[in-house]
Amino acid sequence: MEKKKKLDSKEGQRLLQQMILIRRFEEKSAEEYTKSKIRGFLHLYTGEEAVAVGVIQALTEEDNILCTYREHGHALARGVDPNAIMAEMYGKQEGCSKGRGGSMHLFDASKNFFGGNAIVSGHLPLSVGMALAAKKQKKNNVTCCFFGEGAAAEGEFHESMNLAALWQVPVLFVCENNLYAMGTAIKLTHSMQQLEKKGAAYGIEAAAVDGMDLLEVMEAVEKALKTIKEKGQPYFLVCNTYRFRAHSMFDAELYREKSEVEEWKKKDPIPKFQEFLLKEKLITAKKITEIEKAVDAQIQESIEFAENGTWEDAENLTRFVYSETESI
Amino acid sequence: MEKKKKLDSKEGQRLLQQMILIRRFEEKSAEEYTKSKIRGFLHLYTGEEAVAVGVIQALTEEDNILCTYREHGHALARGVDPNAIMAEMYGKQEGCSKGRGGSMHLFDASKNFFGGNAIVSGHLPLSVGMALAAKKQKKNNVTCCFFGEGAAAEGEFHESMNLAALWQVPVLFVCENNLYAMGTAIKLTHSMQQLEKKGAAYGIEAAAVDGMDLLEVMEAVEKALKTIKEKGQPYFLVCNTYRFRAHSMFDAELYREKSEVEEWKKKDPIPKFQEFLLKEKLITAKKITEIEKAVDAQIQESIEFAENGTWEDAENLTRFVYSETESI
Amino acid sequence: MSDMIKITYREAIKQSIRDVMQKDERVFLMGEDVGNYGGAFAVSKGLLKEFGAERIMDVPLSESGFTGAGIGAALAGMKPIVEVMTVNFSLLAMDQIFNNAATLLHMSGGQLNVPVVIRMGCGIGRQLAAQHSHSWEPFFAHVPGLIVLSVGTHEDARGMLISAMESPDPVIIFEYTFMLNMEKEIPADSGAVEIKKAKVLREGKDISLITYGAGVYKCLEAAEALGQEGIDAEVIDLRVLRPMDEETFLNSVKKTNRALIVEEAWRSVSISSEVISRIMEKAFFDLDGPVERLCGVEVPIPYPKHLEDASVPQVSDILDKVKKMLKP
Amino acid sequence: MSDMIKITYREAIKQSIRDVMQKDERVFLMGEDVGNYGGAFAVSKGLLKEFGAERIMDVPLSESGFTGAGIGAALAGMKPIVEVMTVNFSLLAMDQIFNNAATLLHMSGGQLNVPVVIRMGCGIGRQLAAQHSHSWEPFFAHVPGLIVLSVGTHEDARGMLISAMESPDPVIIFEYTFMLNMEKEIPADSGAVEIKKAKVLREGKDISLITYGAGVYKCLEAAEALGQEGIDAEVIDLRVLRPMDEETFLNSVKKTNRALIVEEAWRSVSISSEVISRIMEKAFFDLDGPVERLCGVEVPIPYPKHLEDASVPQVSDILDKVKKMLKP
Ligand SMILES: Cc1ncc(C[n+]2csc(CCOP(=O)(O)OP(=O)(O)O)c2C)c(N)n1
Ligand SMILES: Cc1ncc(C[n+]2csc(CCOP(=O)(O)OP(=O)(O)O)c2C)c(N)n1
Ligand SMILES: [Mg+2]
Ligand SMILES: [Mg+2]
Repeated sequence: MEKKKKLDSKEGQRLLQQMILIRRFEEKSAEEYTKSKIRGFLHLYTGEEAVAVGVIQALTEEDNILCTYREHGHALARGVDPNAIMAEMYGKQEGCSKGRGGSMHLFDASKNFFGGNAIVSGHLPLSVGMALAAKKQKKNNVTCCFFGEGAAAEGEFHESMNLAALWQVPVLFVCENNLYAMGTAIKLTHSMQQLEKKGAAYGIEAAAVDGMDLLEVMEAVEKALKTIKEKGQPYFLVCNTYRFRAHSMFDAELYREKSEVEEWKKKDPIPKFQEFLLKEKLITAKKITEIEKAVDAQIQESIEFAENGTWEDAENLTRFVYSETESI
Repeated sequence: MEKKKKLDSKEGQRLLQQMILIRRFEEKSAEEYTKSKIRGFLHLYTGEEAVAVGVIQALTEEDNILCTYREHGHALARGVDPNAIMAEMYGKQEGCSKGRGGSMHLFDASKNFFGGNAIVSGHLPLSVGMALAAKKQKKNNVTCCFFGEGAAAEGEFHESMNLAALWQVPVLFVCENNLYAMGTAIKLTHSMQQLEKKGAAYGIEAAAVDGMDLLEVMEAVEKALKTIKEKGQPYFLVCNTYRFRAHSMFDAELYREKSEVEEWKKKDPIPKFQEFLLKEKLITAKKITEIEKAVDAQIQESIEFAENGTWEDAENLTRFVYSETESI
Repeated sequence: MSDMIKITYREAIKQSIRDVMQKDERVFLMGEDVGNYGGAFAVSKGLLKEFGAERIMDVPLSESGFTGAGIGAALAGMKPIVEVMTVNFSLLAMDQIFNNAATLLHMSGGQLNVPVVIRMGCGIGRQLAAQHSHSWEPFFAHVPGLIVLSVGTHEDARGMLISAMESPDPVIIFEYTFMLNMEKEIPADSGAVEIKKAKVLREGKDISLITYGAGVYKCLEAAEALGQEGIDAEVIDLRVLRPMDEETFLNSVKKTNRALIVEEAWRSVSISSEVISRIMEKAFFDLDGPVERLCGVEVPIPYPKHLEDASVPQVSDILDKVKKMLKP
Repeated sequence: MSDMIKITYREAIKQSIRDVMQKDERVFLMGEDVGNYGGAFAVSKGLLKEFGAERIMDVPLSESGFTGAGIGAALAGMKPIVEVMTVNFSLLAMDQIFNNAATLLHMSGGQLNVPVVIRMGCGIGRQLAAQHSHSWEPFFAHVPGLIVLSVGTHEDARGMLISAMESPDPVIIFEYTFMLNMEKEIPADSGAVEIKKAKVLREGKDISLITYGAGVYKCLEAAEALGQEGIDAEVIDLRVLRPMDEETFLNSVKKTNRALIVEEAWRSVSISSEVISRIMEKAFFDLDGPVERLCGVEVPIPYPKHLEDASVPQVSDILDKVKKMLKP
């Protein structure tokens, strides 16, 4: 594969580090959840890391990113400060959304990271609008919108695909098809389960890719971005993947067999990529251990940062309902 | 064509009579509008008659019909009493919706005629639900839902298509593609203008037909109903047509050339069908004149009926907000 | 008097669903994750097994589509219970509820009944942040054609749905997710409840505490505490937010001459505004002082516990307010 | 004082759109039929020619999609004016407005401004029946994060949009379609208006008539007529429905000691409920008698003129009510 050849050791290690960071950061988050340090809904991305990492590595700093409530991985891959993310999940002022949002609402405008959106499909129209703005401003950036296969059943998916194609705006729609919307299997949510076929209904180029394989995702997204830039058109990329853990911390997982989960775990994107790097001699076992250690230290730091963070004064409850500046 | 062979003289004359009735009934309505006898929005179907007549002739009495605000033609083709329709447009108690609805809200439950829906695309989900009920009740009827190509851009179209296919319910979606949504041409509303291609996004069988040709519509709908009944699945039929008149009585028609309208008028479905009947000797010129006279008399009667209708007492303003019976 | 049993709010609702499903074959439950997942909040856990997938229908993320389908099924003779997972997502179904369910009876001149029941989780209290903590009863209470019920007690959790299923008109039922785990005693033979009237839950002579939903137990607790201090508060659960039963609270105010309204919804244009207005209009001369209210603070609900708590009235706020009102 | 000119409400709005488009290149207008059709109510007629299709954008029937796209474009540095043809269709965009536009600033901890202006036609008066005659200001006025303006006069038609465009936060503007053809005099140099305060349009000492939107000219007319009979009514146009300026009407009530609220929206849980509540809370001891209100009758608006007229307060109703209130 062309991509595999291009990948150098440094970049390979960086991507591995990201996936490991996401994995362990979320494991730690789950732990903190059971300790009641984190509350509300907590949706883990475990198993799906290759999608966020594979897509986001291809974006530039100017590109916009919009995600769902299952966005820790994307925020980390984007380079949002892990300390600020953990603090946000703790609800502290030092959080990336000043503690107002929590796990489902990570924002970092300085990184063009636009949430953390918890109404399923509600951010798709926003992404079209951001891309429209870019076109009007004659900017050259892309807006990348992640969402689940469940979201694709909502009317907003249809409207957004049509508007993006009609207006010829640079949006990359990334559908993370993890086969379940909460506990509802895709066969109960979509009459047409090969979601990439929906592209044709709008004249949008589309492809499906193995979302458990980082290299495949990287290759697919490269092609997608090329199409978007060359043709000035949207693109629909379906990443077939799986979440290894429950939908959220409230989920008893009654709707799927343990054996199915175990089957998918064999496709875990992290060992797969690790083996590739080892095989291609782009990394050593020792280096992997170093990465893991560094990641653990970073996560530990984020916990301390969050612990040491401060609570917003309840008197400031109504800040940010309206802007504090008078006009823009 | 098989269909042409099957058509006997009586049936042919009945269908011609329906198209002429719709055409003249609406011309008269427009006249009454300018006299302020009819108010509010009045959306004429002129030019599109072959669609409603062609589709509805194939339905049984048990089949359900849902339409948009452009539904006089469908109501007449369904056999809703022209007197009650005209009285409704006058706002009289004797109207088919007791005068509460006006032109946009014709209802006749006894004919399984469910409106008259004025939120574009709002009735598509209803149609899926009616078909779902039929399936649960093990009835054998079909629910037929008419809507414009503009409506197909709404999220409700997507959700309804998916639900119908997923639940395998007997709905016939009939898209009346008259190329404009108010003043907005289809090229500004759909990135994929061959709407029938959207069927594949849901695994729904779909076809497009020349909606200016009654016989073509009849043939297409026969096939559609056969598919629905045999496979127990929805079907998506796109009827390509054109409205000869303005969107509503408020429309100055700034958005299209007169010449385009004139071009389409050459495809007028009524003379076309009339010629076919004459050519096949299924009708005589004399009989046509008789039909026209009978239609005119019927319309005249409807006007008199409406004129003689009574106004609801303003004291009864709040009737029908809640049911008058206690429980069902 | 019958025996008392201990029951959670969740279990009470589940039993009411089971009752109505057993009683009438036309009843079915449709909603996201009501089946295989067991209900987003485990309310319908076990019902799929008991009633099968035809009657406990998992639906795709398509709030407009499936709510509309529920309305359509009701039009066609079924008696669907539509579960909109939480009120936060109901905006996507608002057009179906307000423009279809609430208007079809009137628009059709009394021909079409819409016996649908729509249940929604509602309210604050689980640190779910801005997009998942809404209390939007006021929207629904504004709309004629709807019957709007608020489940503030365990007896109503056990009975309101049963009664709602007898209504020929659309009923919206708000259930408070925060109360699901709460255990209380109710009569063992609890069942259908009256759904036209508010209810005096505690008699008192010094002040009327008028509330609904999550405010009910808070007011009862406050009333007990006030009793310790010699203040005798009457507590009224509005229960029916539309059409509102004003008689019950007007009689109360005529007796106590003072009233405090307690609600969790945002303050402006709320249920409390309406209650205060009716007291103004019809009991002005009975008042010893202005009616006051404690409402939700007007902010998109923030994630951290202390800010969330500060966003809605707490028992201590009620105590403080009442004391201030009575001992100037 | 500047010269006065005669202008229709429609032309005043059009001029305000033209002004803001000329002043700021980031401004563009998007909505159904705003371009080629000339605006559903001819408000934007001619602007397509003047500004081109990039800045006067016809959009598909996709209320959620294009409103969300407007919000997204605002996030990305543009200043869109989104026209939702009428409030009746806004339910389809409600999720975007309430869950995105109104909450993003807060959820993101102050990072994201949403400087979008959403204009909607609104109200009764053209015999458009139940689905096309809604007055839904109360919904919007309930939601923190939004600024909600009601255009009750020609000066505000000329100026409110101009001022709204300076807001860093989302503004909803209600325009009354019934008033479009109405001609009035305004100063020739009319432009930006203050958008934080209500306005006393007529001073008086006997009673405060508090109103907004289509009630404004009705109340002014009523006040003139009352003046003939020796009753000196003060007329207040609320103008800003959220955040509501209570100071203006409280001061008025403190002077007149009597108030009548006039609004066309349905009575329960309305703007008038909120106004009455605030008077109760803050001017109770200034009242000589209960505040009363005249509101829209709680019915889905029926089609016939006499019933439509009976659905909202008329000048004669105001006269009768005031006289009853003042001369017991
Ligand atoms: C409009 C809306 N409806 C329902 C929900 C509740 N909900 C949250 S996540 C979810 C499943 C979404 O599935 P999918 O889009 O496949 O994303 P995934 O969680 O699998 O990543 C549901 C039903 C919601 N947040 N928003
Ligand atoms: C949700 C909604 N948005 C906008 C309108 C205003 N409107 C009424 S008809 C119409 C055009 C619909 O076009 P199409 O679906 O093609 O049907 P046609 O009128 O051409 O038969 C529009 C925009 C509406 N009634 N409902
Ligand atoms: Mg999923
Ligand atoms: Mg059309």
